[in-house]
Amino acid sequence: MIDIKKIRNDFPILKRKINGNQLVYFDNAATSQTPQVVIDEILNYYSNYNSNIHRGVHKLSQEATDAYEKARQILQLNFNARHSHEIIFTSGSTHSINIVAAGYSNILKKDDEIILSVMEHHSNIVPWQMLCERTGAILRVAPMDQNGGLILEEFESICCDKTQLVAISHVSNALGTINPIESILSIAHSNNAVVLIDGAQAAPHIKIDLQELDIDYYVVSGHKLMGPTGVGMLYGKEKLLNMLPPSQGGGEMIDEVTFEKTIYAKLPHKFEAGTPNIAGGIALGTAINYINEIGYDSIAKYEKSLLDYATSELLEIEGLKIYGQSKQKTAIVSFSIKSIHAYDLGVILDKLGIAVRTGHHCAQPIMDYFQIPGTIRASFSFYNTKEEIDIMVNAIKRAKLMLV
Amino acid sequence: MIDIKKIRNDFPILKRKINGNQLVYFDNAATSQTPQVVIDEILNYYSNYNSNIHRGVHKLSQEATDAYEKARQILQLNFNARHSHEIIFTSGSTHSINIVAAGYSNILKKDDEIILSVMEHHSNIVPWQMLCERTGAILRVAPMDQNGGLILEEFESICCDKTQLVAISHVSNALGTINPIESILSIAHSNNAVVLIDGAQAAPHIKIDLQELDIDYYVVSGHKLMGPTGVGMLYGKEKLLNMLPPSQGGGEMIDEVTFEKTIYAKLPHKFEAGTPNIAGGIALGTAINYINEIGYDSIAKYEKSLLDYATSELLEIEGLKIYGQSKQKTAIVSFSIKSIHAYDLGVILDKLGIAVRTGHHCAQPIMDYFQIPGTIRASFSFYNTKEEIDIMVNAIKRAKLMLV
Amino acid sequence: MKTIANIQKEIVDEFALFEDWMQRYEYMIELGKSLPIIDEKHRTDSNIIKGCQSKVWVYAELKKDKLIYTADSDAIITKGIIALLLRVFSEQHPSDILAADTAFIDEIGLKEHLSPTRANGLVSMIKQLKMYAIAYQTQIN
Amino acid sequence: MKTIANIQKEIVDEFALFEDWMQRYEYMIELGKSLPIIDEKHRTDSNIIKGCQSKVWVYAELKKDKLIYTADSDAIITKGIIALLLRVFSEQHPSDILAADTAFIDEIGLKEHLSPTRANGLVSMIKQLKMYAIAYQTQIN
Ligand SMILES: Cc1ncc(COP(=O)(O)O)c(C=O)c1O
Ligand SMILES: Cc1ncc(COP(=O)(O)O)c(C=O)c1O
Repeated sequence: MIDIKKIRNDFPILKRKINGNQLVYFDNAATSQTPQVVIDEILNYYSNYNSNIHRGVHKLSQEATDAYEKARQILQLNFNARHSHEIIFTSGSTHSINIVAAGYSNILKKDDEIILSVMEHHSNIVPWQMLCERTGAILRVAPMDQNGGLILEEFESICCDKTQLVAISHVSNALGTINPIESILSIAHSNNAVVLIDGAQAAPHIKIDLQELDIDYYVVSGHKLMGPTGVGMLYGKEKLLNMLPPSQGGGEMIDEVTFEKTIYAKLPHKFEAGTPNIAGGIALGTAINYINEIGYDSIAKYEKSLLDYATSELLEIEGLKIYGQSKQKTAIVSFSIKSIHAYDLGVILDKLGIAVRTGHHCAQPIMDYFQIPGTIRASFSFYNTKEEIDIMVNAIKRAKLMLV
Repeated sequence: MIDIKKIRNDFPILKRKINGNQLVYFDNAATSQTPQVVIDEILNYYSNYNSNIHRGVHKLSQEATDAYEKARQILQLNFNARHSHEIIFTSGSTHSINIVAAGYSNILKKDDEIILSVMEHHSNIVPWQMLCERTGAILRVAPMDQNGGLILEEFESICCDKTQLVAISHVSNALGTINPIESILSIAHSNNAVVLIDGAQAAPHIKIDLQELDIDYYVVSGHKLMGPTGVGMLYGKEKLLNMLPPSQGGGEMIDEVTFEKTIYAKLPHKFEAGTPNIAGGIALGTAINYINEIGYDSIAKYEKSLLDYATSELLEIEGLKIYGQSKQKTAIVSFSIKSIHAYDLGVILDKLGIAVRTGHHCAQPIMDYFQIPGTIRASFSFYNTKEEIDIMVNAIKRAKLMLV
Repeated sequence: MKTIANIQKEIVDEFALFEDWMQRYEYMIELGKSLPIIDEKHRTDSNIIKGCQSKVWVYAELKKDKLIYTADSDAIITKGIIALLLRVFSEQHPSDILAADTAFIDEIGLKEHLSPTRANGLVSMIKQLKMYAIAYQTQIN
Repeated sequence: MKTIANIQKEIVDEFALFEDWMQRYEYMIELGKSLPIIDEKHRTDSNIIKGCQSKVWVYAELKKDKLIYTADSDAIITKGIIALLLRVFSEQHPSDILAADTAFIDEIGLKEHLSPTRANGLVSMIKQLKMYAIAYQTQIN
C-alpha cells in the first residue's frame, strides 16, 4: 500500500508553486522527481567523501570506490543480473544503446538485419541507423496496430536467420504500451538474434528479472528512475560484453599502456573509460533502494489506478482522443483534442501549474503512423494523486473554452 | 589576494577527520573538492526545478533549459570561445577526447600521422591508438627531457605535412609540466595540422583564451574544476565541429527522424545525444563563477607559493627525488623516496589523514621513461596551506622511520 | 505614420488594462484568430520556420519603401504573438525595423515566449523578419 | 598441528596488545621484512598477481598432504599482510584451506587492505591461494 502523504513529503519539489498554483508534475516519463534521500546522498558525497575512485590508496578514495561499487551491486540485485560486472555505469540510456550499437560495427556484415519496432524512441533508432550506415546492415521495422500494440505476428514474420539484432523498448515512452518482451525474446533467440531491451520507461514501474527473462542487453536512465541526471546503466550478458569491443579509450579501461600496445581491463572497467559520474552512480543506488522500499507491486497497483482514473476522466472530454490503448500499459496517457494544437494546450496548462509534455516525444515514427504532429502526454508516478488528475481535467476544460 | 580562511570555509569536506586527524587533501589533480555554492546549486536544482530540457513547454523545463544554457555561456565566456554553440557538454575529458578521435575515423587515411607527447594521460593516448587501428594512421610521440619538459625541437622535427592531428596536454597530470602550447599550436598550424589540447589539468589553474591561442579543440573535466562528477566540456571551432560527424545517436541530436533518413541537429545539439547531466552542467557553471570570483591571477600566485614551499621542504628529505622540475609548472609535486614503495608511503600518509595519490597516475609512458613503477603525487589547490604541507613533510619523515 | 516605438507603447498600454494572465492570453488568442491568413502561395516549405513544436511561416514584400509582412502559425498562441509582432513591424521602413527591439514583449509579460530555448519558433521568426529587412534595405540602396 | 582457526585466534590475540594503528603497522612492516623471500625461480611473471600499484607473487607446492605457500610483494605493508596470511594458510590441508575464511583480518583492524576495491593485489592473491588448494585437492583425491 502506498502512503501517499508520506511519499509526497519525500519529494521537496512537489511543494513548488507555479504561477501561483501548486505544481502538478505529470512529466514523469521525461524525468522523474528526486526524493530527499537521493538529494541527501549527493550532498553527503560532496560534503564528506568526494574523491576519484579505483586507484586511490587514501580513505576518501576508498569510501567513494566502495560506495560506487555498492551501488553497482544494488543495480545487480534489483535487476537480478548474474554478475555485478555485467552492470556497466553509463551516462544514460542513450549512451548505453550507443555503446552496444558501436560495438557491433565490426561484427555485423552487409545485409545482416536489425529489427526495431515502430514505437521506438529516437535514441533506440538513430544509433542503429548509424550502425547500418557503417556496416551495410538493414533496418527492419515491426509495426503496431491502431491501439499502439506491437503486432507480434508481423514481428515474427520478419524475424529470420538474417536477423542479428533486435532492439525494442520494454515500454513505449509516447504511448505507454508494455511490449511482450518474453515472446520477442523467445522468437529472436530461436533465430539466434541478440536482443537489446530499452528499459528507460519500464524500470521505474516494473520489476525486471534479467536472468529469468534471459535478456541479452538492457538499458535504463537514472533520471527517470528517481535518480540523478547524467547516469544510467547498460546490462549485458558477460559473454556478450566480453566479446564487444570498448567504445571509448581512456583511464580505468586499460590494464597496461605503451605507445605500441594497450591491454584492455576486465569487465566492467573495459566500458568505463575516464572518471565516471561518481556521485550520480552512488545516488542511483540510493534511488533504487528507495523504490524498493515502497515496492514495485504497490507502485504498479497504485499507478494502474491513476491510469484508469485518468483515462476515464479524460475520455469524458468531448473531442479528446487517446493514442495508445493497449491492454498492457504503464501510467502514460497520450492524447489530442480536436482543433487544439498540443503546444497551445501545454502553454495554458503550464499557466495553471500543470507540467505535461507536448510534441512528438522523440518518437516521430509513431506520430507519422497516426498522422499527427504530436500529442499531449501526461505521465504519472507513484507520488501523483487522483486529485491532481482532477485538477488537470478541469484545466483542460478551461483551456478548451479559451482555445476553441 | 587569497582569503584562505574564508575559502576553506567554503569547502565542507575540509572539516573531515580521517583516523582522528584533520584531513589534508592533496589529491586535487585527481578530483578537486566542491565548494558549498556548487553543492547548493545541485540541491536547488533537484529541490526546485529538476526537469528534462529543450523540449518542454512547462515552467520547470524552461527554467532547467535556461539554467543549462546559461552554464554553457559561462563556459564560453570563461574560455573565450567565439560562439556558445562551440561549447559541447560531455561527461568529462575522456569522453570529449573520444568524441574527437571517433570523429576522425573516416577523415584520416592510412599513413597520416598523429603526434602525442610522451607525457599524456591514458585518456589522451588510448583513443588515438584506437583511431590508428581503425584508419591505419600512425602515432608519433614527442619526447621530453629529464626535467619533464617537452623537447620542442623534437616535436618540431616530427611535425610535418603528414601530421593531421596533434593531441597534447596543456599540463601534465603526473608531473605538473605546463607545455608550451603557443609554440606547439604555431608549429602544428604551419603544417596544417589540427590541435587538440587536453586541458583537464590546466583549466583549474590557468586562465585560457581559446580565440587568442587559436586552439582547435580543448577539453576539460568538471570534477577537476570545483564542479561535479560526470560532466565536462569539449570546445571545438565551429568549422571543425560542423565537419565532424556525431559520435552518438539519439534524442536531442536530430531534427527529423524517419526510418529512411535522419537529419542531424545544429551545434551544439549534434554532439549532445540523450538527456545530459543537467544538474552537472548547471553546477559546473556555478563552479566556474566561483573560481572567477577568487580570480585566476590570485589562484596562480598563491598556488605557486605552495609549490615553491613544498618543493624546497620536500627536497630537504634525504633520498627524496622529484620527477618533473620544469620551470613552467602547476602546483603538482611527484616524487619518490629511495627504497620506499609509493604504495607503502601512501598507506601511512593516509593513516595520518593525508590524501596523496600513488602509482602511475594513468601515465605509464612517463613511468617507463623514468624507469620507475610509480610516484607519490601531492597536488595542491588554492584551499591548501603551507601548514598542511608541513604536516605532510613531517608525516613523510615519520613514515620513513617506519618503512626503511 | 506611427513609429515602431509608438506602436509598442500602445500595445503596452493596452495590456496594462488586463488583470491577470487569463485575460492577456484570451486577448492573444483573439489576436491569433483574427490574424489575416497568410496567402496560400506563401505558406510554402521554403517560408517555414521550424520550432520544435509549432510551425511558423513568414513572408515579406516591399511596397514603396515599406516592408509588408505576412505570417502564420499552426499554434494559436504563437499566432497571437505573431499578430503583435506584425502590428509593430509591418509597414515600416527596413532601416527602422533593423533598429528596433522587441522589449515590449517583456513589458506585457510574455517574455517567456521569446526565450531562445522556447520550442515555438518565434525567436527564429524574428531573426527572419530582420533578415528580410536587411535584404530589402540593400535593394533600396 | 595448529588448526587454521587456532592460528587466527593467536594472531587476533597478539594484535589485541597493540594500542594504536602505529604499533600494528610497525609490526606488519616487521613481518613484511622478515618474510622469507620467495625462491627466485618462482618470482616469475606467471606467478605474478597484478594489483594496480603493488605486485604480488604467489607459489604453492604440496608436501605430503599439506600445501606450502611462498609469496612476496614489492610493497612492504602488503608483504606484512601476506606474512600473516601465509602463517594462517601455509602447511595446511587443501580442504581446510578451502573451508577457511579471512575474517581475522577484519578483527585485527586491517579490513581495508582486503577490500575488493583496494589496489594492492591482496584480494586476487587470496583467490590464487584458494585456486592452488582446489588444484592440489583434486590431485590428492
Ligand atoms: C523509451 C526511451 N528510450 C530511451 C530514452 C533516452 O533516455 P536518455 O535521454 O536518458 O538517454 C528515453 C527517454 O526519453 C525513452 O523514453
Ligand atoms: C591530463 C588529463 N587528461 C585527461 C584526464 C581524464 O579526465 P577524466 O577522467 O575526467 O575523463 C585526466 C584525469 O585524470 C588528466 O589528468
